[in-house]
Amino acid sequence: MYKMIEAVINGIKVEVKEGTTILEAAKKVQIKIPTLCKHQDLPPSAACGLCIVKIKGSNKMFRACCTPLEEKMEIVTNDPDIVAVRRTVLELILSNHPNDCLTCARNNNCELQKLAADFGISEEHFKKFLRQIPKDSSTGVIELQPEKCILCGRCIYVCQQDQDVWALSFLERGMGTRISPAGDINMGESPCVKCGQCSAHCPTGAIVEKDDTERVWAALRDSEKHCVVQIAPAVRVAIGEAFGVTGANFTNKLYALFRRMGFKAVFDTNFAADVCIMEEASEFVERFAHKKGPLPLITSCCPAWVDFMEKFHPDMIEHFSSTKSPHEILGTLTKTYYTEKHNIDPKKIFGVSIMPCTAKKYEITRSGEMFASGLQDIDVVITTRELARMIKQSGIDFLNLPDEECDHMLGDYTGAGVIFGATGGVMEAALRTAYHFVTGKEAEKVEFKTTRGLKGVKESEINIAGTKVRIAVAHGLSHVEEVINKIREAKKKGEELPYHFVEVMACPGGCVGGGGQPYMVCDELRKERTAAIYQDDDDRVLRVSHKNPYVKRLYADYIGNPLGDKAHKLFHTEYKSRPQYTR
Amino acid sequence: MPHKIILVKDTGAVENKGVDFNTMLANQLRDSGAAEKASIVPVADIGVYDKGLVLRILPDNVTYSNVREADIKKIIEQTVLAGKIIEELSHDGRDKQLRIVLKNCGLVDPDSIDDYIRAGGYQGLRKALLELKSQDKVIEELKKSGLRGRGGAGFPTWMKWSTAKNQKTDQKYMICNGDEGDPGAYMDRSVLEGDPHAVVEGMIIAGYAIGASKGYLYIRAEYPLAVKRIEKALEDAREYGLLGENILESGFTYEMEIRLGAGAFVCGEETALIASVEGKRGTPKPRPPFPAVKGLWDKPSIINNVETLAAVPQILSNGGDWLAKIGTATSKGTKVFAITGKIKNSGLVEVPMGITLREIVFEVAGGLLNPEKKIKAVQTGGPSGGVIPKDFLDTPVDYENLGKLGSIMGSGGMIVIDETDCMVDLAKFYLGFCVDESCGKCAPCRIGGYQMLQLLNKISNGEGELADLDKLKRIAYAMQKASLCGLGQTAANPVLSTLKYFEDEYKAHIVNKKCPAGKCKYLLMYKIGEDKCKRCGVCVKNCPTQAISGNREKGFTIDQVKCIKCGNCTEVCKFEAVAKE
Amino acid sequence: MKKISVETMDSMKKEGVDTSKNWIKVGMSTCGIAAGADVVYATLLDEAKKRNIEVVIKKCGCAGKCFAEPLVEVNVEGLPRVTYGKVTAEVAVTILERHVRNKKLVKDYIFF
Amino acid sequence: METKNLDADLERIVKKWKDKKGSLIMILHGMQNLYGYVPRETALKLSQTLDVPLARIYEVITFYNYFKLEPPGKHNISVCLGTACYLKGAADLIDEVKKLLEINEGETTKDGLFHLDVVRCLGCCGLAPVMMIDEKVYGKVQRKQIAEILQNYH
Repeated sequence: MYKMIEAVINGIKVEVKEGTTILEAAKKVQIKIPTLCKHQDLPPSAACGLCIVKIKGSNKMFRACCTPLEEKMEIVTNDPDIVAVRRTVLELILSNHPNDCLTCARNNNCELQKLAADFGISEEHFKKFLRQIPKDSSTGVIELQPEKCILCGRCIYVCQQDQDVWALSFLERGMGTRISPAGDINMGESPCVKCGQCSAHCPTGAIVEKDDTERVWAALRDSEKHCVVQIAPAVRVAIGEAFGVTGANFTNKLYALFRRMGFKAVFDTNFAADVCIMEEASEFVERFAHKKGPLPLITSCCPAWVDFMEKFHPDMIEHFSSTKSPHEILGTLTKTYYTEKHNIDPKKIFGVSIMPCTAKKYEITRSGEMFASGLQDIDVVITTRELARMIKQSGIDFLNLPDEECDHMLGDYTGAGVIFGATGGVMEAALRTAYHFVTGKEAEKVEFKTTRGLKGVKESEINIAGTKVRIAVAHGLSHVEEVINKIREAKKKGEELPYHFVEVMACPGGCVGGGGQPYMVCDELRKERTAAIYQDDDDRVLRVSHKNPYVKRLYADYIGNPLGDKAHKLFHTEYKSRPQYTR
Repeated sequence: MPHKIILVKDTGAVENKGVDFNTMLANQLRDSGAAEKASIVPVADIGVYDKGLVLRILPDNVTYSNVREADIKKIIEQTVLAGKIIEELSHDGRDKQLRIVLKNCGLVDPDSIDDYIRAGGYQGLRKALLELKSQDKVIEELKKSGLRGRGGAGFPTWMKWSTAKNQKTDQKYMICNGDEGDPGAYMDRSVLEGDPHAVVEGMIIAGYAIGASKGYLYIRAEYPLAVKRIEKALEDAREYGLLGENILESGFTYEMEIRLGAGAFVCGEETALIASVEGKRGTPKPRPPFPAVKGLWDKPSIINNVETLAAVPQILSNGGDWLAKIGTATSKGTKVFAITGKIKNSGLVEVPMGITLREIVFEVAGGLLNPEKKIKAVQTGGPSGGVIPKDFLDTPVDYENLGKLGSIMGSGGMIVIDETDCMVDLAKFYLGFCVDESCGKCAPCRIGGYQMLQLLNKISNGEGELADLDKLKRIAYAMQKASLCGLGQTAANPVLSTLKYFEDEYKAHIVNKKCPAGKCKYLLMYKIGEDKCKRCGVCVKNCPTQAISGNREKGFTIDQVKCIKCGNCTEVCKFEAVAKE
Repeated sequence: MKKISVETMDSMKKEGVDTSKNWIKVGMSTCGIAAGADVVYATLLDEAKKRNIEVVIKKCGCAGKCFAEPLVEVNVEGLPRVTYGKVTAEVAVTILERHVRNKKLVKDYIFF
Repeated sequence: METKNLDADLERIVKKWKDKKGSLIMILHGMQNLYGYVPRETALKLSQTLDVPLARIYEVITFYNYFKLEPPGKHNISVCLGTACYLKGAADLIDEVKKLLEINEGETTKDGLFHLDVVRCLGCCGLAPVMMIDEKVYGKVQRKQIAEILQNYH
């Protein structure tokens, strides 16, 4: 049992678990304490100095974000004195921040801007001074504008601790402190894997995704172009947040939206996820049941993970599934299968992927196999956040749109396809089909719940026709290291490998927590988004990929067998060790 | 009667002239037939100041001050010939200094553990381990002594130790903070260099008291000699079995290691220091948890500074009550000050708590560097401290009194300021230091300090407005309240305290565009005095901005707009014709 | 290992620091060295040897009188113990000859 | 840096410290003592040898004033700007050195002869104002003397 603490905040009695901070405790009694550096998802960094409160008996002010509540404490969170200090601190921060709000990617969506508005700051009392640090767009995915950085440290924490990438760091000190890759190289030369968690956690416009919405609008305006679109599973359950709705699934409204925006075909990445499972489950069965190829098989549909592996763990290449990620498969299919069947010149196709992910922007040109159709398979990737902006620009009342259907040929999906969006989903989907491939029967229960949930590494044993399959699901790159090391250790010692099948997603929570998703992600939101995804799975009649009739037709009409020649050409890729980066 | 030596020093006598006096003294000695009985030695310094002619007669070791010509005869007859002391001339030779922490500095060879043991060293450790044989009893002695941390805040040492002692865990750490960063304070360096074993012994005793098995000495990398001497001390202590396994057969095992700082003032802050020992950026962490609960590598850790630890061995060997007899009700023992600035004898002084600032300045440190100038204030506590104006010089020095005056004890920097020093300039110096040394983590300190410095620059450049004073106060308040660590919370103190006592000086800069002390160069005006100018034209050639015009017939003038106040003209003028005002 | 015993410690303490009658101590902390104490120390060692003057020459820490560095404290039997300040190599030699050998104080350099 | 043998030097220092906790700063000190700065190759090697992210190493090097990323000059001038020196005119000394050598604080002359640092307290306040060139301390320095002092260094 936890020890409970009783204290008083602004005269209101509060009872919380021992260790609860003043900030959290205040929230419980409907008191909001402003902060710029504390993010719900992260431990406090105590950098901004805005969340100060008074504790009776001390003439100091304390940071609510990191001061634990103690028995009988009497706290004042807002009095004229505190508000005055907060105002001064806020003005100080603003004096070191450009007034570019109108032309900033975070306009109207910026935590600093919002606080400045709350405090009604209408005059600058302190002389403006800016740090002259150039913008860094070298990754082509993540844009760093250190000038706008308030040094809250969130990006550093996610990059170093959550993701274990160490692309970003604090350099120098005092007024010279800045965020930068180590040793003044640019982001493109750094170990950055483009997961985008930094951009998703940044309170200001200091780190943003590269905005490709203009390219989409341009293509939509171009009458020569045949624009097709696909959405990833995690997008549909998060886009609502940009319009104030959480935990809802907007699949059918999104279909309607895309048509109104001018897309000629509306597909769904979930369909390709079903295809992906056909290939990946086949790979697994080949290696597991027919002993062709090394185990464990490791999933490869997360591009940040692929980049991470190529940079830091190239010895794992042989374990990687060669199946391309779903949106790439769909991209290839639109420029081959779809154009052939509809007699369209593939060159006219402009394929847009709407992803919860920033690394997908990098993936579309990662290697030669991303041009399997003979053209670049996907032309542009935009993130959920960019889509939200496009919706607002389009003037469409998104929440009140009628529901529509997708274009079935490359759109209809099963429950297995949609759960790709959450950690453990790919594994679960693959197991559903692998069970069938191995046994020839359908599993009685399609749910493999041991793969679900937000625990960093989920290990379990699955019984497939009397054979135990040892699996591991890891999300958040810092947890991946654990799994990889176990495999490596066992290999080195010549012992039996600890797993047969491993799923890895770079972002905590999987794609629902992706770096391109709406701001303010935290476990609560990750759970809501995940629940919406599993609800979709639950609601489906078909819940295994191999039963998707359109997938069956695709293989029958066009591809042949999974892992066959054509499948190999269109759906598979290769990996290579990237020049050894030092984290 | 043994041969007498008469040391003579003129300490600023008004009536007598030293040289004549020596002749008179010699003559009278000869006349009294005592020429063979005593020799006269004029000396450079005698440790007594502002007391006219001072004689010290050896080997009697009696000191006479304010000696006049008329006294010579009496001195020869009574003291030189008869060995009697003349009470009315006798100078109260009681040394205002009391050396506890610096006891061995200048006495022992720092590289010799034998010297230290001969001076009574390691007796404190012995008492702790072999007589008291109890962590609680050691802490009890500390409690009795009333020793408070000498690093700045003055937190009772025993309380810290007791907190750490009560933590139940497999590992605790003892850390010595030797990252003395206060510009102008160097007592820690002096102790580490002059009496390293005292620090080592203090560390072992502290380690025993809290239940640590490992100690780290964190020393500034800029102190290579201190590091060398501590290294040697550790080696020798280990060899003697005073460090390492089963110390003095007591069963207590303790190891120590040196870690170097790398030039970051903020690492004087406990949590920043811990981060630095861990090999990370020295950025402070929020407290709680306090290091005594969760410190180095998340284990309970105690950090004491060098001066505190150096006092510990003697507290143990002499008993806590011994120290408690020295000092004031709340501040026990002595404090070492590094006194510099416009003072005659800059150096380290160790004085009992409760002594007045006036005594320190005029009696211990020899008074002002230039006695013609007036003292304006004394700054204590370094960059986190404040100024104490001359009206408060009679305040007894202890933690509480300094606090009441808006300053602090700090690590013991003491700067004497005379009328030629500008308070705006001084505030700028200290604030500039803190801005340079801010770790950059928290916004109030990082940006607040910078903005205040800009405002001070504006004022000293003659561009200040009265509203700037309010802005300074507003930022200072926010920094005090909203900064994460001590550095930011106190960085504005020098500004606030100079503003409190010398607001007029600020206003002179702002309203009259004048620096009363003549220090702020943008408020100075260089002028060529017609009467002194010989029209040689050297100043014209040396002016980097061609601000001086004129010719040999008409004379030269300085264009105040073009002048960048570099002072070259004053320097090159042989006739002192260029004056600044 | 030559562990020290409590008894040895006690007897050493009784003897005290200065076991010889004639000695010279040179303040050798950073401030002293900056002012030239290392040269003074070396000169004393060299010259005492060269001139056959028997005296123990030791280094010690800083006595705090920074304004008067380098400081040399001299104790010679029959003379009071004095501290010389602002000592140079030449003065060091004079101290050896005049103070230590001839038992006369070196004027103008005595500080305490 | 004629006799630089980075691998051997680093190996020796790392060997001494590798098994001790939190030894990064001590190893960096070791390298800087040898070379006068921390060469980039060292940081890279160190990262691999110690399995410490390069970012962590740079975070540390750039945080502490003591560590340098550029090779120092042949002679290093440190002018003390501690309180005592400041009050006694050290700022003028800095201006003079800057003027004479045409460099700023933290910079090295084009010929690599001199590097200028401003330091906080060399611990000889009794000699204020103080400047140090390499290991030699100059006390009670006057502005006019600087040109002469600098001429002793080639």
